[in-house]
Amino acid sequence: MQEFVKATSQAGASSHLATAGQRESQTRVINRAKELLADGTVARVLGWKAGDLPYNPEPAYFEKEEDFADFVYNGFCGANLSKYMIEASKLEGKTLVCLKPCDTYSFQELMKEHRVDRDKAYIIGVGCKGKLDIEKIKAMGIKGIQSISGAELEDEAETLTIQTIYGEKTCAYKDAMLERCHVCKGKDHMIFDEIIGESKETKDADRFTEVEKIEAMSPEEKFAFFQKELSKCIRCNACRNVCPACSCRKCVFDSNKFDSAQKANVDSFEEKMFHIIRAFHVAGRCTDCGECSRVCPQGIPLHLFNRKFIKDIDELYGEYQAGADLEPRTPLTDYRFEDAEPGIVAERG
Amino acid sequence: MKTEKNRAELIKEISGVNPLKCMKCGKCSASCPSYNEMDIKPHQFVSYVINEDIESLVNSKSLWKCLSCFACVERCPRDVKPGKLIDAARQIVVRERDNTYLSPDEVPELLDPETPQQLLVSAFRRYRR
Amino acid sequence: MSIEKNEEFRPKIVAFCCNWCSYAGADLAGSSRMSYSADVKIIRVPCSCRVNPMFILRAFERGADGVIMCGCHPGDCHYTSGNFYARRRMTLLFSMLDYIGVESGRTRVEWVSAAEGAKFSQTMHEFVDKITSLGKNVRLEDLRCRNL
Amino acid sequence: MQRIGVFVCHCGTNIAATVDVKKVVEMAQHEPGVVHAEDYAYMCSEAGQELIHKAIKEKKLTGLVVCSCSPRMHETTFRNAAEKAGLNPYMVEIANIREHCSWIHKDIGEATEKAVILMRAAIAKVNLDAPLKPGESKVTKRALVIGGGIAGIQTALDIAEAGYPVDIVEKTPSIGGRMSQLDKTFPTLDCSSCILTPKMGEVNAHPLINIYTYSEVESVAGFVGDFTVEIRKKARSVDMDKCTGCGLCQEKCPSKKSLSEFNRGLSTRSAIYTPFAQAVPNVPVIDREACIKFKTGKCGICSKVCQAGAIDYDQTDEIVTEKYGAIVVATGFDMIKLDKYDEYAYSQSKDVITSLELERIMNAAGPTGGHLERLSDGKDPKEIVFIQCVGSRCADDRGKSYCSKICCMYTAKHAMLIRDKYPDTNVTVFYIDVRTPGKNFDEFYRRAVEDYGVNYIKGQVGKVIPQPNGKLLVQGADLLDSKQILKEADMVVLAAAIEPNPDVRKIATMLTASIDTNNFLTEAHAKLRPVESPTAGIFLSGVCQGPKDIPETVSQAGAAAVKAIGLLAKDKLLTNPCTAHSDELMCNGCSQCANVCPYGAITYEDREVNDHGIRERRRIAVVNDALCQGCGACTVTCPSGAMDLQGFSNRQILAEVDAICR
Amino acid sequence: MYKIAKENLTALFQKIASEQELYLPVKTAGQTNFGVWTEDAQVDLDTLKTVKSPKDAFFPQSETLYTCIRDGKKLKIEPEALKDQNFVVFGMRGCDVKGVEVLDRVFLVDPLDTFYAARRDHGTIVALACHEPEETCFCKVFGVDAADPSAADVATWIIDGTLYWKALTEKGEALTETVKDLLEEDNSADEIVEKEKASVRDIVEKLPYMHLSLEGWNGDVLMEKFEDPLWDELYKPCLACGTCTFVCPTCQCYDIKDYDAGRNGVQRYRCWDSCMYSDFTMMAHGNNRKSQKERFRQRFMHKLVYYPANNEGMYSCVGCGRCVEKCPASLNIVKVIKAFQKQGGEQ
Repeated sequence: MQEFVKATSQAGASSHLATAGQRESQTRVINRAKELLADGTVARVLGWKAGDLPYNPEPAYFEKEEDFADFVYNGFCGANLSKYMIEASKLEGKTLVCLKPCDTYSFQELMKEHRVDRDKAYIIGVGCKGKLDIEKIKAMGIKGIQSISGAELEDEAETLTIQTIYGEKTCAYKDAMLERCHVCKGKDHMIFDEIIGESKETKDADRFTEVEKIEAMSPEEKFAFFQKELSKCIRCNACRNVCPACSCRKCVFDSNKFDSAQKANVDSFEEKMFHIIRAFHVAGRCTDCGECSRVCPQGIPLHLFNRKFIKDIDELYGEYQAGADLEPRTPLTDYRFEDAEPGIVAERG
Repeated sequence: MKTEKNRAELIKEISGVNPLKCMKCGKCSASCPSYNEMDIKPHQFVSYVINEDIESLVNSKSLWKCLSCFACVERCPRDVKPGKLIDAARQIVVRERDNTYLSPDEVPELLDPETPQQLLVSAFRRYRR
Repeated sequence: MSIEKNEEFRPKIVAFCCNWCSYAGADLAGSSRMSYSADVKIIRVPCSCRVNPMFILRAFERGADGVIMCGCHPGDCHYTSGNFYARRRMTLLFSMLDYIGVESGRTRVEWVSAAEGAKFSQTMHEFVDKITSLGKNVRLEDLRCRNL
Repeated sequence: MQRIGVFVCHCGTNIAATVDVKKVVEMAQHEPGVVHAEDYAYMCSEAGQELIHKAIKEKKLTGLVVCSCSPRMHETTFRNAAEKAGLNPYMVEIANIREHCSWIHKDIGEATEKAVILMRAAIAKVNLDAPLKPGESKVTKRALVIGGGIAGIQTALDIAEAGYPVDIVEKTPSIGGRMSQLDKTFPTLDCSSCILTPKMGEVNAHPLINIYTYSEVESVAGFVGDFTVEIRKKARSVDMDKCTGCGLCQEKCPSKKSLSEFNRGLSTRSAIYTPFAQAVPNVPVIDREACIKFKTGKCGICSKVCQAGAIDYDQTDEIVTEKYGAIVVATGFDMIKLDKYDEYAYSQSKDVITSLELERIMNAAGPTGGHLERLSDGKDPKEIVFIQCVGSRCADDRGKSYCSKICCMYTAKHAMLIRDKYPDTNVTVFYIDVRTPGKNFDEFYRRAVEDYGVNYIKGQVGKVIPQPNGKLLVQGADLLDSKQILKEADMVVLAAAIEPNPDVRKIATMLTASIDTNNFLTEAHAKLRPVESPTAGIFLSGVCQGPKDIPETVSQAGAAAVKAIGLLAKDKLLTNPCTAHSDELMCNGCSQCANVCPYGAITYEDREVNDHGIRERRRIAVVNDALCQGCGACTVTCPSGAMDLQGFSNRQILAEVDAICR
Repeated sequence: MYKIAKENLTALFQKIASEQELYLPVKTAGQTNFGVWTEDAQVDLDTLKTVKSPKDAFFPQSETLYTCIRDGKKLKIEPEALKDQNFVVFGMRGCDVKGVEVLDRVFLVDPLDTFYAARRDHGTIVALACHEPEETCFCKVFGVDAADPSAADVATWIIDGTLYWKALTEKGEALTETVKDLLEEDNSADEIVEKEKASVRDIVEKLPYMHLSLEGWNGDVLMEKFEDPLWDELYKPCLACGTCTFVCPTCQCYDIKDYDAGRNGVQRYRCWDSCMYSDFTMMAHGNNRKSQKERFRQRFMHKLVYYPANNEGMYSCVGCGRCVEKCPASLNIVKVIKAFQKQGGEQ
């Protein structure tokens, strides 16, 4: 055991050395946050706290200077903190929140819906070079992970080096990236007070490709595809609870208003109902932040529902990106006289 | 089968015109530069199609008097476009002649300077596709 | 002439009709004695914009084979704009149902004015035929409802 | 659990011939909650209602299901019957087993089965019904009339005569509208001014009528009985109280190059002007765009010559806020623009004019002093051609799809007047159809033909070609004689289509009154409620609702007034209780519902709520019952289901779905 | 000890399945979960942790208790039949087997949960020892030996393409009898298995979580831990989803709900519930745990304090590490234990 501790601390130290110069923007965020805390501009800081494994930082509040020892911002900080701002908006004083470019869309959408208070937020737009998906790394057969290097924002390396108890492994940064980063909306922050850190473009795929693939299937294939995916659903509600658009105080699936409160699927119809209605409720408001797919414990590609609606909205009612502006009307609370008739669904086959 | 009904339907299909929209205002006839040469007047074309009397239409002088200037098409307040109907009737005649009609490639060599411009334009319109 | 009637598939069809146009249109079909299949059952709603996608999924869950929504013609809504919202909602919902593999003919929207009794009857004829040709809805039905 | 009574009507044989009503009654008795079921030949009759009354009393019913004709027919009847027996009227549901069942099905088995299912759906719904009570709202006893033409004037007079104060808001400096621009009126040929001016004077003098000219409606809030309207009084630059209307300022004004709107641009006016001599009020306005003082800061002549000291260059727009119980829209019409009709050479030749321009030319107070002359050279026209349906009855986007209705008659009038005054002048009218439905209308048209020798030719004109000699070559067809006509004319008059005043769209939006694709305001019912907008408290007067001539406009104006008076006469209004309500514990305050509410009935308030022990301030949607019309758009927009519609609640509709699907 | 070549496992599964239902790890749409064996199921014995624990086999996520059927105004109640067919759960890991023990102490005590008991009676557990435990595992902390799943009916090891099979109980023996034809007795197996165990235990020693200290956590520290201000901070990232509870092999809370199947009747069923949910134990008067902090605290207090208090000090966590892997906010029981430890260190 002693040996192990030594080994890891050494590994930790060496990886620390390797990245010390590269953690510049993390340090800048920390310094700026400390400044703003000290001068009373903000009462707390919402960021990420290093986890006890190399890849599991958690969203956390920092209120005191010494808390920042654990502050981290790297490739594993995928969580969209904008939803936490709903609760933070109720607290005394301003909350400094670190938002990645894609998170700012969610924040703006929440502003539009009066769920977060702009005046209670001090937004530091943090840079992003694509966020990592530990599930993808593990799916490559990499297990027993002890440390990971190359996940820092400033790392130029295109490769992650992973120390495991079963030996050293490497994988391309790109291959470990979350699906959403491959179809990134862009690295511009929609709303911020200041920006710290550079971003790197990660988009290398079209976000509707997967949707189109399904659209091209026969009804039987479509049904089989979704049946297979959705049969995995355990109704843990992680997709809903992480979703910044699903911010209802009381979800219809928890209330008796529609007789729809079911905690588990008893029949295969229920998960379809749940996911269709959930996607429908966020249609026109979903920014495609991809959190639902990131958190699904069963790896269900839930974004395929939301993106279908986004694609339809773009095609039928004009290009629309939720959260890109503060216009109060969303595609489903708006209309044009000449809108397509529902029959178009059958017509386009 | 070549019934009058089918031919009338064909005319509607080719021209994309719904003759029932006609309110018989006669603006087409008023606009037509070839009016006096015609035995069936432009506004009457519409009723011939409605009444499915295509035989009379295709045998009429008017069919070949129309210059395809499309003044009637442009001015028709009801979007009935008699000119298009006439054009479609000509198409019927041409189609019913089987393969004896000209291919578009043969047209240029048949052109001579005496051919009225309107006719050329008309020909181009027809063979545009 | 002994066709076994009981064996015949009788679709269950729910029709949501707005109070001001389509319900009145259905009334007119009735007073004009324009028949359509008894498989169609009408639910009166104030406006097509009252129809929640949840209602439609619920109908399928409970074993409906087809759901049709009728409202005032676009621009004629009693509430000015209700059917415009309904139109977008239904378009997206139908598209999603199609996307997950539900036959797209099982849902339909038709605008029927209070004067269009004939259209109402005709639409219902067509819809019932369509659903009959599609057969039983098995992809969205909750089996508990059938087994019970 | 409700105690439900089911009443099945035979409707004579209308229902009973195809639905086995006894069977329906029997099936009803098996339904949970049903404690009473019976059938009767005519439920809606006195005797039938008596049965209902008795059953409510004896069986202590809490809910009723009546299986009968359409609720559109007798829902109110049965609700009233229930109320008389002490039951809340909203505890009644109708199963429509006549229009939706017995009348369309032939097979008794099938129809009975369906009737039972419809009954079950109604039972399922009534089980979840809750007693509803209509709210009350107050009525401000004051009316607003938007538009000061003949329609607005007549409406205002009629309302004021009934004893209610009325405000008229008119955009231009004077009331009078289109009618004040007309010369004579058909079919009697009275002088337009002679009949209109006294009415203008009457309005001006009426103690209960207040006129805001040169003013526009800025915003409208509130709802039937209680509208709050902001009116923008544009800066007139002349003090209304001081001005004596002497007219000296207009005479001395050095800027005289502005085109007169009143004369359709056929003459000019000064920068300080009253549109016409009989303007009401007789107070000029300064057109600041044309005024030298406003443009350069130098001049001020009007101020110098005004003995009353009424000129006020510093006047600014003023916003007046007023409360009204009813609003009448009387925004009138204008001619369409003819820029898309090149074939008629309107923009190429001064001698091609519109009918309204002809009205001004014929008018003694008009640009030519009432002398009919060519505007190009001042010569007397000897040959005049009238072209009908210019832009009316059009299927394309150049014109309007509708018939403008008044053109046939005014053209006959023009033709007749010209032939009467200038017997040497030939008048030809190219027409498609001559439409003369109206008292003495066809006789009038026949007189033009028979007594005045107006030449009517059936056939639309194809083209008007200005000739080098100043004449206009009119190319038309005589469809009846099958010949093409080429006619040289001195003057061509176009009967341009009329269209609603373009401002009406903005006003309709403010009023949440619906508007059709042609920008005409929509009436609540084409036949039965032609002067009411579907939006409660908004009434329609004149051409804003559809093309009309003067007699029709005046009668509709009176009708709109009566409807408004009917409203103002009430002390309180009962509101429809089937309104939306937001559950404060579930509401997110996200504003999506307000985005789709066509009535602006949803507002938000910060309210402290106690959510199962958690107290916090939340943004909650609040529905104004008086404004909400119960469409339900908000209920579907609301993702959490916090917003629900009374009388058509989510659970009720789901219960109906369940009942039908099983 | 018996053995069977890995490539013959299909035959083994076929044999078992021909007589009783067989649950084992099956890969569907990229994820491995326990499922019923069928000819075309993609059996996956390489994945260490199935997404959901195998507790479904005994305590399904949802199960019908009884059905009320309406007949006019009368009501007929039809209870659901208890499990009366034998079945086998193959491939449970040591931690999961221990998880069943935790459930037993809840469901098999008075009042007996007959639905659960019937399943336990008819189920035979064939455990599979871990070969390559991972950094998220901490079973050793709770006394589970990843290398030797000794609490099962049958223990198995897969070593170099061979499955070694050792019956441990009567049920295990009975199962072994039915498949004996396919198995091969191997006297040298013990040695091979022991070697494997040692190697796995070596790996276990190297894993970061395996040395977690549970000092200070027992049934006697209720008030002290309950009132600790640390909870005020710990819960904050929690999204209130049910992932941790639904993947957990020991979480045993359930809700009882009614499904109204329209006019035909009502089905009463129970389904897993999660103490993380806002409507968990919601009652007419409201909720007795109003805030997410209280709900969050409940889960860990239950695992580490309440359960041990009622079960002779036995914790209701088995260290499988599923919550560590799956929590969307990267929270987990290890972080909670460490946070208290750190605080203790500081004081």
